[in-house]
Amino acid sequence: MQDYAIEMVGITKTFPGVIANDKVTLQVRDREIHALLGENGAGKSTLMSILFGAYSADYGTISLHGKQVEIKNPNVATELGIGMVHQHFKLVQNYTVTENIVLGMEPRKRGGVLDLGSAEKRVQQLSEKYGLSVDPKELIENITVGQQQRVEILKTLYRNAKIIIFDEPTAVLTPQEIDELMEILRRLQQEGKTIILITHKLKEIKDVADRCTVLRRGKYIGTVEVGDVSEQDLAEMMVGRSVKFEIDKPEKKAGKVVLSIEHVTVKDPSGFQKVKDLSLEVKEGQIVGIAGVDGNGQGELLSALTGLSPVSSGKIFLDGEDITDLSIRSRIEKGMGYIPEDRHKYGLIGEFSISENLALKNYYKTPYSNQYGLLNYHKMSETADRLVKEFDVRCGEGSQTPAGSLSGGNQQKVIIAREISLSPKILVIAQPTRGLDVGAIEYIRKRIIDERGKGRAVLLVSFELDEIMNLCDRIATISKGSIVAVNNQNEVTEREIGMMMAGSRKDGGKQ
Amino acid sequence: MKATKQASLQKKRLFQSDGAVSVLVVLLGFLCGTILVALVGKNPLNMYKAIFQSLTGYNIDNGKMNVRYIGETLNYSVPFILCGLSMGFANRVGLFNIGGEGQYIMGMTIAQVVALLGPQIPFLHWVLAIFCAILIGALWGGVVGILKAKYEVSEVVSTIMLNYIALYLSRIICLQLPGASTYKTANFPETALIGNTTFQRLTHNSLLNNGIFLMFIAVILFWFIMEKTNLGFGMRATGFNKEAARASGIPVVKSIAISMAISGAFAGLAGGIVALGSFKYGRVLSGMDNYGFDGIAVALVGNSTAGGTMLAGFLFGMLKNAQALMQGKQIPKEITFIIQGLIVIFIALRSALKIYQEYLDKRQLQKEVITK
Amino acid sequence: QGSKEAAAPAAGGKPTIRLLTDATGIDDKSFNAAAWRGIVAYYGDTVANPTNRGKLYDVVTAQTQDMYIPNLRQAADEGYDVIMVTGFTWADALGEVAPQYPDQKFVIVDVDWVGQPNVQEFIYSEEQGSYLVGLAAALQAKADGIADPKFGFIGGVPGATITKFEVGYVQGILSVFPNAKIYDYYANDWGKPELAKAQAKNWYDMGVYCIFSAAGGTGNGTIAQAKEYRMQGKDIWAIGVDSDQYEDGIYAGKDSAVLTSMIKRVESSSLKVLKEVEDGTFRGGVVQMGMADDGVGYSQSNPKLAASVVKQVEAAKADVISGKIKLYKTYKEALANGAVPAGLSALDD
Amino acid sequence: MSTIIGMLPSILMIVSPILITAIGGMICEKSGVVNIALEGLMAIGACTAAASHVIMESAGVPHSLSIFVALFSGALAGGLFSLIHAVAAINLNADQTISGTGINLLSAGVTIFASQILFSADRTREFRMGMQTDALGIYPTAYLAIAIVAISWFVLYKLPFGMHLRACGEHPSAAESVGINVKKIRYLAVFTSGCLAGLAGGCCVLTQTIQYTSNTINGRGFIALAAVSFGRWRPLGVMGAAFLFGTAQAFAIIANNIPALRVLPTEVFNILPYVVTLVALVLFSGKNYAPSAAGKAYEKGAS
Ligand SMILES: Nc1ncnc2c1ncn2[C@@H]1O[C@H](COP(=O)(O)OP(=O)(O)OP(=O)(O)O)[C@@H](O)[C@H]1O
Ligand SMILES: Nc1ncnc2c1ncn2[C@@H]1O[C@H](COP(=O)(O)OP(=O)(O)OP(=O)(O)O)[C@@H](O)[C@H]1O
Ligand SMILES: [Mg+2]
Ligand SMILES: [Mg+2]
Repeated sequence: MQDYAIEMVGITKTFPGVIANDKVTLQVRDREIHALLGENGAGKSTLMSILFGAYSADYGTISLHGKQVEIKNPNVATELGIGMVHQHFKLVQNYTVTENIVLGMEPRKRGGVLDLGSAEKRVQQLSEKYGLSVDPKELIENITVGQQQRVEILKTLYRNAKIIIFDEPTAVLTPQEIDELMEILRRLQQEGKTIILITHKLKEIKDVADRCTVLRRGKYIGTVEVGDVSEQDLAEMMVGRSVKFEIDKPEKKAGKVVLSIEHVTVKDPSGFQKVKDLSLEVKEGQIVGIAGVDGNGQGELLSALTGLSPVSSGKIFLDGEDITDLSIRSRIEKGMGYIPEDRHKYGLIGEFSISENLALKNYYKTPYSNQYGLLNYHKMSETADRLVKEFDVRCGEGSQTPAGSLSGGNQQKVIIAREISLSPKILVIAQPTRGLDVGAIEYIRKRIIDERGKGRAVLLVSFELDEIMNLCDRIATISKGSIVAVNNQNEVTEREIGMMMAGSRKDGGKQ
Repeated sequence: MKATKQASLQKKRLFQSDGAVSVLVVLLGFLCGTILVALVGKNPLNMYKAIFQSLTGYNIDNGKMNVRYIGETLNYSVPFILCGLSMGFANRVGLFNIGGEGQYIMGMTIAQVVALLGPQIPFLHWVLAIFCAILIGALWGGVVGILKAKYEVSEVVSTIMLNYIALYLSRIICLQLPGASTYKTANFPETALIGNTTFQRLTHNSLLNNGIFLMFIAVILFWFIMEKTNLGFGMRATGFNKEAARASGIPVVKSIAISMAISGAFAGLAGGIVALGSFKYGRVLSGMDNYGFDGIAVALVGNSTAGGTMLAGFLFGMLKNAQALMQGKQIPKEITFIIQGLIVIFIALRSALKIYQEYLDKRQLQKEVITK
Repeated sequence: QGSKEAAAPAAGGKPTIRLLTDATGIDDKSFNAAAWRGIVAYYGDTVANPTNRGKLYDVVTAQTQDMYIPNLRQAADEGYDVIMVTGFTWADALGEVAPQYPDQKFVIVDVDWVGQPNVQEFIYSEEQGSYLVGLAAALQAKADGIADPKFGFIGGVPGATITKFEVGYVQGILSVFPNAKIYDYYANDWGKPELAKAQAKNWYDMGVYCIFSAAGGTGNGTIAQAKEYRMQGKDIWAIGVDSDQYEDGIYAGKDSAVLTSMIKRVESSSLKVLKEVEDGTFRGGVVQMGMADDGVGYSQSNPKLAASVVKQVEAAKADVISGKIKLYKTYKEALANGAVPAGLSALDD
Repeated sequence: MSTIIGMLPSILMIVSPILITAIGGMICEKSGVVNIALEGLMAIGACTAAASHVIMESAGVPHSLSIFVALFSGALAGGLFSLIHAVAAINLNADQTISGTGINLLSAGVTIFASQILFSADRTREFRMGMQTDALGIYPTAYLAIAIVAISWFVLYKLPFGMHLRACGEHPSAAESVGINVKKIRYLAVFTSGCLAGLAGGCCVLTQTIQYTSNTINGRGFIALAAVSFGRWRPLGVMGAAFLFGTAQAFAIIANNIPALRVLPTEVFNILPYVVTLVALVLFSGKNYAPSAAGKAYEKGAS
């Protein structure tokens, strides 16, 4: 019997209505990088939350170095030397880097008073030792996502973690940042840490992991030596069938300009220019992608386009008409479709039924309302039933299912069904496949290509470069609120875009 | 549509049905009240006799029937229900209207002004007075909505302030009215009153008046606006998820302002009805009637729906009418406040039952996993 | 109309009575408390131990004013021999209900305009008692050797009844110090003691010698402030209202900050009415309760009230009864006769 | 101006209970729980303090000890009642306005009911001597209030505990992930706010009047609630808000003594503090400073 650093056996965890882990086994050797692979909802985060003490398992045992332990809460995990970098960062936005790192284990002066000074010094030391540069005094809300991730890593190091769990750490990073992260992982391994890496990205597994455990729908599928298998093998283990990676994208000639953004500047409430003098055009039958690292003005640009927030200067034209000062509703009526990044916050009303959500943008018009403002629920569900079928939305009670009870992929399908059914002239899309499983991703990408085929203009914002590369005809790279360059898809490489995302072409590559 | 959805859910899980929970909660409240009464050495039976009498008019002790008690219970319910609708409407749009009291006071005040100064044309006179009461209530609530929507002033804070402003403003205004002494104005002309002789005959001279029709209309309007119109659709969307509603082009600022105005209109109507229905003269207030505050509890018990709020309002009206009967039987009237308070606190059980249901679901699944 | 649900419960020949009060209830230390005291006393009970409560007499408090009429009708239905209400806010409700129950006996205090044959209305001459306490305060100041004393009056919500207090009080002071400075303040509320307390402190700091508050719960603030200042050795006073508030003012041993109280004996109304009902001599109409009838008076409980002062006040009392001293019931009238200064906040109706 | 300074002791008397309550409300919201039950909790504290003071006074307990115990029991009673809110809001994930409203309703009944049992009256018996002022005419409650402001600032911003508490109100799952017991801290915060509201109720009744009645609190708890958001959830801000309100109220009292102002209806001055607060709110509006997780239920392990 081998001595594993971590051994989780027969772990079962149920949530109301869901079996998240079904007798899962995970065996991690000391000082290895162990990948945990699985589709969305496969139960990876749940398993790790159990290891970290955030959840307790219904059944099953956990042993560290052969000794059985009971991890009742994150404190116990910390004492046992387990640290976790969460999928959704657990950082308090209006606290400083240092405050976040030391939170829960603060150094104290005499009398128990906070000693932030020595905390800062300690953070500085740690960040130098592991090459994780951050400004200890900066507020979290003011730093990039990549830096926030470093703060999360520093948090585990500050707690002397021997075992560090990374839950989908690369989803929000640029290729360069991903490279850096892989470097960091290797360095941590050299320093004697054991690492569990959760990811969908097979390339990364091949890149750094020693072994890989695969989960599917809450069940343990198997553990393999990464060196012995191909990416294709891993993918099939994960999905349970053979998958293809490429999307068919027929050639399409772009038509006239539909959306034209001219010298737009957007400021945040404190007056800081989030989008600077930005110009861009999107034509009929064309998908324009905006590539860039999260937090470089994409959100603000989309808000300005859709009317969620005002521009401070510049003009936006839709089909030749100035829409800069129009309300959100008028823009929708003029043909602006929008698939937001945060579907829970902006896309859907969880308490409403699918049918009501599908009518959310035109409920006040015929045939859903008559001239006296009375609603016609019958018409709504008629249309909804059709769309639910057409877009293959899987739901318990048909179009009357509350949208909040759907899974992420199906929620996204509802939003896409709504936007597409409105036949917009321009479809503005942000992160359409974030957090979805392979099946849903394939379907949604196909739908976007179909829209392009129908001659619609599409503006796509994504932080995932392969999505941009796969879908777009033209790629605009954004950095610090400005477009660095606009290229045809076949004229640039991922690597070049990665360089531009870091702002290299304009001001010398400082991130 | 909605109804069928709810029906199917109800079949599945009885205790997740809000109606069933409300009934349970009310029973629990009474149970605690009963225990308390017994603890202080009084006979809880007397409490129930009083409640029974206020509900049916039947006096168990002497076997006599007097329908007037039914009339009074209904009449007391009217302001409770309307103030409940006021709170409930705002609640559905995601707002917390603590300002029902101020809106009620303003409605009352303006109804009195119009009753004394308006044209004494039968029917038209009281209709105008009620209309103005609704309007001022809407204004008093709408201001809050605008402050909230435009300046992000918390509606909780602004409504608290506006309640006091309304109280003293009402005094200033009423003291200027014809025949005003420091506690009342001259009597209203007959044309301003909303009494109903048929009701008076039927209910043995209770104060029940045309206000009850207005209340029913208000309940129906509440339901109709919320569930049947696209205005209500937008408001419900705003209440559930303001950001998503805004991103979908729903004019959220307008929704908030309009909903606070409608909310205020209900409370204003309550003020108008009490002024013209329960009194024959204008009152110069020296304190609050508290219907606005009680409306918060009514809406919570009624789960902010039209029907639920109406039933909860009847409950509160019934308890109010029972107060005097209870005191006659030496049961302290405070017991009714304690019961009301407990009922509202027990509403928290709604979420507790949800937690319990989830726990059951989980156990079920665990069993499946084990036996598999 | 006016059918009775129950026969009058006759027990030992004593009549039955129900007291209906406004929201403040029978512990208001004002007319409700006094009316209750009278009722309880009539049956030989004590307030602390009301043995016959629920059998011969009881009380119902109305939470809001729209409960007045229903509560009156309910009481009438239940067949009490007599129903008593206190305070002018009940006048209109009673005016409406009384004619509908012509056989029911009603009593109201502080009102003289209901005018129904089955309603006995008690009206008290508060100005007379207030005159005496004003006089007492002024004389006490003189006895203390204060050359130019100032005086204060704090009212609850302004109105005709409270105006009688203020006008009488001011007349009493001016009869001793014709040029005395008099401050007055209305809190517009019966339940905000902190306003009265802050104002009282303010005035005492400005050199006011004595403050009379006729302000319900608000007036408690004045007494609280006076206690504190007397405790600190300051020579200032508060004057109680309605009942003898000497006890309320006690801050140490037998020392009370309440120099005297303007007493309004509403209990005599209860007693009088119950006796008349028992004798079968009850009659509707207005009953004026003045000093002559011992309806109003002042308290001598505080031993610090100088004997000389008491003597003079007693003399004045005789003059008030005999009519030698002319007192006014309204501010307008008093002003017209130069009995009080202009600029007070008193309102006449 | 000099009159306003002369009024300072009175302003302090009026402001102290509001300020103490508001600081409690602020701490509670900082931890992520909104407490609209402040009004009811003040009433419960006031009733308890008044009742225990009266009882001890007549039992011959020395005055200062009696005051101290009265305040303590008022605080304790407020704290205990606030646990109802804590259970509902923290364990049952109930809508936080519901249990708050429930407590407000309940307190109206419970305090009077208790008085009836203890004193056979709708109010507590009057005590002889409330709190005493110092040589400057200022009550200890004023120093207490200011000390509470200072302590709350120190604890919230200088102690690890405060950092934990604020984290619970901003991002509870982040706090949980570093081993902070969110439920425990929220319980503590709710209990603290209950204690402070109860204490404030005691201060109110022992400095401003001579007994507890159903009118004693009269909306102060709601004013405190307003002060929390007007003060932008910062100790000093809350203090400023409470003082603005108190000063406006004091001005209304002084204005009565200024002949030129007596031409106005007296109600105008009653309105003044509320209008001032409302106008100030609009003038200083703009950003929402509320803790991001305030008012939201938190389930352990949720992301
Ligand atoms: N707190 C919870 N309550 C109910 N269901 C949950 C909860 N957490 C997770 N689940 C469900 O458990 C299943 C496993 O979820 P988990 O987050 O572990 O998946 P994952 O493999 O990490 O997926 P992803 O790639 O999306 O992060 C999913 O169906 C999810 O919806
Ligand atoms: N923390 C949570 N608490 C409660 N419910 C949750 C939680 N996380 C997820 N769920 C619920 O679990 C279900 C699955 O959610 P999730 O977004 O993980 O779906 P998924 O399994 O990834 O689905 P898809 O394959 O469509 O992407 C949904 O009903 C969601 O609302
Ligand atoms: Mg998922
Ligand atoms: Mg996950």
